[in-house]
Amino acid sequence: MTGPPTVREIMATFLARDIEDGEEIFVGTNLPVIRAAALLAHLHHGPSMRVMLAHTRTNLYHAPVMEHFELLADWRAARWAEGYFNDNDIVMYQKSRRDSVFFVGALQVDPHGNTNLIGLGTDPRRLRLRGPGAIATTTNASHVRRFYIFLNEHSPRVFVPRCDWISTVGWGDGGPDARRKLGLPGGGPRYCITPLAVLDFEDDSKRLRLRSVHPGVAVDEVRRQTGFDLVMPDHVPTTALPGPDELAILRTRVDPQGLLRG
Amino acid sequence: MTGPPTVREIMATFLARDIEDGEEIFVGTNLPVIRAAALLAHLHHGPSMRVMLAHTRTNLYHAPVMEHFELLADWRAARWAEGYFNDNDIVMYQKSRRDSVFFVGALQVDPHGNTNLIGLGTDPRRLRLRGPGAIATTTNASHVRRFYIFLNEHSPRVFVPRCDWISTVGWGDGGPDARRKLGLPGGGPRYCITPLAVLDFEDDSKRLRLRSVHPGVAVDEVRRQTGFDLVMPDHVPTTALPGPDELAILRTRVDPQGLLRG
Amino acid sequence: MGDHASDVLSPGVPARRSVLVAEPELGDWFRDGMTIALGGLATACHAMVAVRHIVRRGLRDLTVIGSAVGGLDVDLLVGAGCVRKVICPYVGAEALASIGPFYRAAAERGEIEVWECDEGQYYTGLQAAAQMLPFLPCRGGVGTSFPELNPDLKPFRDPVRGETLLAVPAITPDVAILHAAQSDVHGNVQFVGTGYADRLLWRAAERTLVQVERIVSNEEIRRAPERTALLAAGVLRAPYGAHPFSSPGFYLEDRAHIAELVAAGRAWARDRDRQPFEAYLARYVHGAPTHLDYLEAIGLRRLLGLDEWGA
Amino acid sequence: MGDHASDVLSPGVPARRSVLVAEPELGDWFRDGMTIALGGLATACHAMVAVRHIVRRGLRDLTVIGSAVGGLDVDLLVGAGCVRKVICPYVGAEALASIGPFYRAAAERGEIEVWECDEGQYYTGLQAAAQMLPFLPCRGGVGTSFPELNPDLKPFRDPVRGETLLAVPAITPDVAILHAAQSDVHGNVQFVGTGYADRLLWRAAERTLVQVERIVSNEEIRRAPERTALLAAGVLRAPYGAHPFSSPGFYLEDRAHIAELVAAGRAWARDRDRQPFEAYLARYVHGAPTHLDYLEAIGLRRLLGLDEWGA
Repeated sequence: MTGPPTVREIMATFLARDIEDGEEIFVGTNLPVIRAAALLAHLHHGPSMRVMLAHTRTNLYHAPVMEHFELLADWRAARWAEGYFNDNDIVMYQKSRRDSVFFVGALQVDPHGNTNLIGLGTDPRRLRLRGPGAIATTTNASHVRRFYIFLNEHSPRVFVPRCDWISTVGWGDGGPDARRKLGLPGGGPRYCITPLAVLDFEDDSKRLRLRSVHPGVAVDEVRRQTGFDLVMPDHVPTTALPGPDELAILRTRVDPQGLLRG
Repeated sequence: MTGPPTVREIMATFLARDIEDGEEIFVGTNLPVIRAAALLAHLHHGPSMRVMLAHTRTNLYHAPVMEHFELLADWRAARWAEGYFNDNDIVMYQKSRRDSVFFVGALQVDPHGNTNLIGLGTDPRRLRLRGPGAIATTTNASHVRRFYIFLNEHSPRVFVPRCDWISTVGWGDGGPDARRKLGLPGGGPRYCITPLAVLDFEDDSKRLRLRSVHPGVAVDEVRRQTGFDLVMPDHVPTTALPGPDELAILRTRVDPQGLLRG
Repeated sequence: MGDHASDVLSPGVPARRSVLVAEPELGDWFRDGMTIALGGLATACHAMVAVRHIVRRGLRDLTVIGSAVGGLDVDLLVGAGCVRKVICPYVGAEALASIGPFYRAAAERGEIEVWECDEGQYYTGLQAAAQMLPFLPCRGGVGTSFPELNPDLKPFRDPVRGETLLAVPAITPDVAILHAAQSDVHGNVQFVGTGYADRLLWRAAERTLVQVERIVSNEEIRRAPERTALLAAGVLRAPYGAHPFSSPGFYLEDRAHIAELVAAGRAWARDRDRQPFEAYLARYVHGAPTHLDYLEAIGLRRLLGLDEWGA
Repeated sequence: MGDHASDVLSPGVPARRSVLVAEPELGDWFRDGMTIALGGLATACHAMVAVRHIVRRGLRDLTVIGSAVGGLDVDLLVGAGCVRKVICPYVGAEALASIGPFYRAAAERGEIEVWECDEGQYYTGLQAAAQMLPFLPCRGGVGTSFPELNPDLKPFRDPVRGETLLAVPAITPDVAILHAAQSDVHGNVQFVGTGYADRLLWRAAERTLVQVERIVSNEEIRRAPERTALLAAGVLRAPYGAHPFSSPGFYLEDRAHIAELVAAGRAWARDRDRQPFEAYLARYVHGAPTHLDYLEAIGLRRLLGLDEWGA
């Protein structure tokens, strides 16, 4: 447990630092980095966060070690529950999500952070690759305080000039009022986190911009692995490393299983 | 407990006989005849009725004697509950009401069974008499399987050629397709029960028709106390009396308090 | 007020937030012109500590969203002159007052605006707010006078099957004030009974303040998480806080007290005699600056006589 | 089947109706071309006795409404050729199968119609059915490809504020099939846990059949009425009836069995090799004509090894 931070630990820490106390977050199951980010934020600086786990709302601030539950509906994860929630109430009552932050995955991302979980191909009746479906991403991304685009792959297959289909709106056609013009009340995507880098959105154009590269990643590699031109600042820093307290919480309480170190 | 049936017992029995086993009914609080009708139907021939009481669903078929609870929210009435219901779910989820029958009161009733609970007077900002409000009658009367108009007074003040305001639709402008034309899925009003008589609706015109007079009431009295011409059949029978089994259930189990005999 | 045991054990660690509100802090929750939703139903579970606070402060121009079967909590606010507009499908106390006398008089005299609605339209508007939608459609009211009485209820053709429905705009309370059985200090509120439509008022409102009969530990909340109904932004400990109305599992309505209020209302409605109501306010509102003062004015003997199953 | 004690005591009195369904009576519930909603969520609480019944009968042209995070119950029905159209925002088993292989293959080959939606649109359509409305509006999907992928999702201007929203037509299941913890013989169904969105499927459907782990007395239901979630039109006693999926409070998912099904699906999807799936069906569906036969095919040792907290 004493090695240098892994890329996944760095990604989780970056996300955790961006989540504020009092915010609501869903602890993912199938995505270890998102799960770790949510729990790290909660245990490190978010004692009053609303932590949603297996359709329950809970608070794990005093939990010494968090087990990992791999499946969304594993009922054992509900043992800390303070309240139960029906799935439809969670999705339909978006006003209750006004302090919520959310994560969106994608088969494709375009320069304005619009994403595709539907599939690849142009004939909707015969997609070349049928995606898993949008789940609740479309509605949640329209309403929540802000969201993050989280990707397990950084390649020109994913970062495309134009998505085959758009299942969640990022910054639409671009510009800071793109979402307002569509009437979407949520704050939109703030960052896109990949195994290579952190991207944000340029203020005026709301185009994806390189914000930092993870340790050992060259700016040129990011450029090469992105299928369109990112906005490039003059200076690209390295993504910050976890502090000792953060690493200790990750390795002893959040992820003793080593999902982020495997 | 051996006297002849009272008018209120006759009214309750008429209604009870019209309610079928398996139907859903709300046990009223402030209206003793409706309360008695619901419970009599349930105890006499409706063992599988869904009986709603104080925002709970229950089954009282084996209850030996029913207490009377005067107020809708008297929580003691919930002690037989099989399930709880939120008030908004009851009103909003009208599909769950497709086996439900309902009662509507009124300040005014017009010849097609449209009713007014809003108030009297033509200036909506300054009603001459402000009514109690529509409560849930408008939405329920639009959707439930059928409803009954129940009146504590039979007079030309109540039976008017035209309501000042309409809060629930009966048969609209008249005719059997009046409700269909408005898109209202519920079955509409079947009977109007008053202290003098039972009225129904003529098949073709859907105008109010005298169906029976209660014992001791003359047809002419009904005519005089109605502010428009009722459809008059050649022969007007007397409203049927409760049978001995019905009277026994009323007096020993449903209404030992004598609310219908006072 | 982080009172979790472990916070005491680990003094350097930031504490989980308490949302307990002390009675003097109620002032921060309300101001003139607000839209305030009142929970409970009919003669039960109205948040009367908060209601009396509003009357005591003499707030004005409120839009009051009563519960769907609105109680005399609405009537008290109307009588005290706090209200500009009422959104409520009924105001009264059933057998104890078939209609709220202050409400009736104020409506007939044109002193308040009545946003005419039935429960279906009322809940549809709250549901729209809870879903962050500008409107939702409802069918109840098609063919009636409601669109004429309330131009906010707008007939339109549905874009799918072309049926005529009413569009109800979102009804968004600035604050919802509710009364419940119990909560922990973090705002996990649990009812005895159904909770009426209080969950929806919470879902629709910008902020929700909940009075509770008792504060319980977080561990007790976790013992029955299926009972947790909502997460309050503020919790006020208020035993007997629904008085003179009932609180399921705790006490029945106080019929003598309600009769006193109704009589005061009728004197005003019939004879424009305001003296009985002024005496009522002097005794129970202005003369009782805190909830405990109020309960003392009611008296221990009366309060303990309101139990649901007592002899 | 009126089994209430008092019915025995008073033989002349009509009995309260039992809604218990015996397994051979399942045939009355389903026919070709129906719209069937499947309860549960992801890897939990799918009504697998009813699903296998449908496969065994070889029903055709079904419209299947999967749960909002649809499981491999949908995939099994697609693989067996029962399905014409799928209404579901996701079909898969998360880490055990990121997407249902039969579903993916059938969609890519144009063998099924996919009613493209996200959870917000999906729930909006069910909510419309439950409210007896022709449509309800939702915001999720504005600015996306959904209206192009699914012409039933129709952009329109809201009649109140003029915003662009999507109109979602009512989604009305002919039958909803759910799996729950317990019920009495009268259909009072109680879950362990949240019940996912099963209440809404019940509200929207014409009829609802619920499998339960156990039948309990009406008195036990009344002991905790706040847990009663819905009133079923039919109740089938089906211990282990969600297998190979989990049932909260009773057992975990059977990962080995799920892997067997997924492997059969992948053989078909990748290589058009139907043999593994035919073997699966022969063993677990056609070769096991009743639920007890199925459980014997799984084996006692395997079933009792699925407990949530066991060693």
